[in-house]
Amino acid sequence: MSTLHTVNKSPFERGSLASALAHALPGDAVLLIEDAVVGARASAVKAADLLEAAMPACKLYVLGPDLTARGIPSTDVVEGINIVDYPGFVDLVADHDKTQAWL
Amino acid sequence: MSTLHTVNKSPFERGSLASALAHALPGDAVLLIEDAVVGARASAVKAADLLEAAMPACKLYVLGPDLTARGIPSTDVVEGINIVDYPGFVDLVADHDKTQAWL
Amino acid sequence: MSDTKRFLYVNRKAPHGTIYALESLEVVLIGAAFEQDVSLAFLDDGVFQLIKKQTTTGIGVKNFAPVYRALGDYDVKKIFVERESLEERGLSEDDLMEITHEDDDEEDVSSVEIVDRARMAEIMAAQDVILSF
Amino acid sequence: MSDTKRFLYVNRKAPHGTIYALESLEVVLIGAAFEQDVSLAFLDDGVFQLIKKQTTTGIGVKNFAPVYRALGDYDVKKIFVERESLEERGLSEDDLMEITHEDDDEEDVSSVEIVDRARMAEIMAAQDVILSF
Amino acid sequence: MKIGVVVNEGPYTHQASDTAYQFTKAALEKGHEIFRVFFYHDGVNNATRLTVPPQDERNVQRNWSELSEKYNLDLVVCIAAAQRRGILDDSEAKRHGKGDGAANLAPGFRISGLGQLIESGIQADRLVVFGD
Amino acid sequence: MKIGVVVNEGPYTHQASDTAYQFTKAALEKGHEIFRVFFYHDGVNNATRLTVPPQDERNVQRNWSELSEKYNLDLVVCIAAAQRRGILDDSEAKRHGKGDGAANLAPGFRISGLGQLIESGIQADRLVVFGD
Repeated sequence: MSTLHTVNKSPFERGSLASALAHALPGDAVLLIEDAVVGARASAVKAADLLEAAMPACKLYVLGPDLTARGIPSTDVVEGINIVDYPGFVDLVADHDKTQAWL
Repeated sequence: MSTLHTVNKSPFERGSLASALAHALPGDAVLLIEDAVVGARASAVKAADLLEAAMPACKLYVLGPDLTARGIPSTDVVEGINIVDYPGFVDLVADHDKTQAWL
Repeated sequence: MSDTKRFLYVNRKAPHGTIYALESLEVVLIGAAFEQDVSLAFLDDGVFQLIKKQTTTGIGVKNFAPVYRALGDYDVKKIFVERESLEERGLSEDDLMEITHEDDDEEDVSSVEIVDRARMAEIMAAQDVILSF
Repeated sequence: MSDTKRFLYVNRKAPHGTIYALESLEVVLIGAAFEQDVSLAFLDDGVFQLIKKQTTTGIGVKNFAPVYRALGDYDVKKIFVERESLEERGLSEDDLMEITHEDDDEEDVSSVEIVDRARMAEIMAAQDVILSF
Repeated sequence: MKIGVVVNEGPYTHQASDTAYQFTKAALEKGHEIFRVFFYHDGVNNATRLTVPPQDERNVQRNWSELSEKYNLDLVVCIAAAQRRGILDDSEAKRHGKGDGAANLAPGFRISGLGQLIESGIQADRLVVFGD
Repeated sequence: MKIGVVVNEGPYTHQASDTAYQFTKAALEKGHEIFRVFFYHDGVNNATRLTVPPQDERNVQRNWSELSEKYNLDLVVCIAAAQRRGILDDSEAKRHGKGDGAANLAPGFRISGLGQLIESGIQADRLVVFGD
């Protein structure tokens, strides 16, 4: 039973990313969408550390259109995080047994 | 020029209380309302430390009706924080040169 | 294949400042009629929803806290509260309202189980449907 | 007594995930017609509003970022960005879009000033009216 | 003292509107003048006359409308924010072809521009903002 | 695969509704079945036909209505949440005496009970929630 966790808030202002990562189990995936994508930047060391610690037990993803909207180049995304588009988001939902939104 | 800062979010989930306290100047007042009142509990040590460090430079207040709504007894409020009601909130607004909401 | 699914309602938000806690509870009550395997999880600021003696007269909004105590009547018997979330907020089980249901011998037993974070993660993982608000 | 007041618009929220940044900017543009002493403050996640090269086509929402660059035309010349907020997010002045206005000699000069937290607190304290969204 | 109030969130979902109401009521009862209550962002949703809250809950819109009537309070809804969210008065509903009777602005509220918010800041001695 | 979608926030203020729309559209284009889109909390505000967004912005309500028409998508608005926030269909508007023409529910949406959300959870293979 694998879970896709979605997080949509900036880790600099909210605790939802930390909480999601603390509850994700090996084999789960975590997808950053909306304002949460600002946490995927490699140059944001504190958030990047949090994400790197979660890998490789969990697979991490970030929604590309949300990165582009916020002016974050793919070159500045933490290594190991996969960038997906909306169809990719749909595939992630289909590929995991359930989805949990960390609102 | 004194300022009344209002904070309305829980310090356990948001950064607004920390940010408000980091920008309040001596002589300013900080009023906790709505969900922010959960941070005024003496038994919540981490948040209480943050508030105690801000005193006595700043005066701290908490909105009583919001405490009662959340089941927090006045005996569990950090020492030195004054409990006010809505008319007291109005007085605080009148007594300071301006109000800044940390939304 | 059985039509019974494991439903988990996840509550992570403080009450009264926003309506999520109240409207989440409304889903739980309606959902009870569907005879699924229902659990409730309270973690992060969601633990404040279960604090004793909430009285909202002063802020003029509806007090829905008593509804939690009636959950047993709706056959909602599994309420999980995360220990670390309580501790980080300086709360203990004594600060929470008592929520009970009748067991098979018609004895009132507590519906609330305090679980640690690792156990909460397992509980979440074991569900079919997770609703968060 | 003069009718001119010092107005500060405080921006603490990330753009696009919520509408606050866009609608805050709409107030600034309308407010410019009132000839008050206007400043903008960007701190906490608000600094993300000024990041270069935002392109919102992919998420289907309006891209208002270019409007910041036009603020000079509205006589909005004082834009303060908090250094600590940038640093905590691994950002530097180079990541921010260039926003300029014409000085008295019709030279384009930067409207953006990076200030530390202590200075930001002083700037806030010196205002008559603070609008936050 | 002359106080301006700003409400940035809609009814029920956020406590902001309730807190703003309690604050405004207390200020009026203390004899202060409320220069204006300005509704912005989702705050415009406080002004719909179509809400039908449960019997055992407060009626946020009616609270504001009644306060407005009692104290001749100026309740202003931002036109740009209102159009985005579907709050229209008679002339707006007509202008945008929404049909007869479609206007949903509640009694006591009026729709106007953002300039009214700036004016609050200029004219009032204090401006107090309630939001998320 | 059969997917249920839940939208907990209103249009424009939060990106949730936009993300849900892009997700739903992508799922349909990939050939998945969307069992239902359920609008709860402020999400019910996506269903007002009275919005008049600026010309250079997307029309969130129309996006949903058009997607519903193209794919025969079931867009369900929670009745309890809708009544709190002033979203009414013809029969609700009549029942509560809001006057002729007051109904503001947009084409393609229907109002129903919370049971429809639970049913989504039971019937769909996946349930995806978008909110604040």
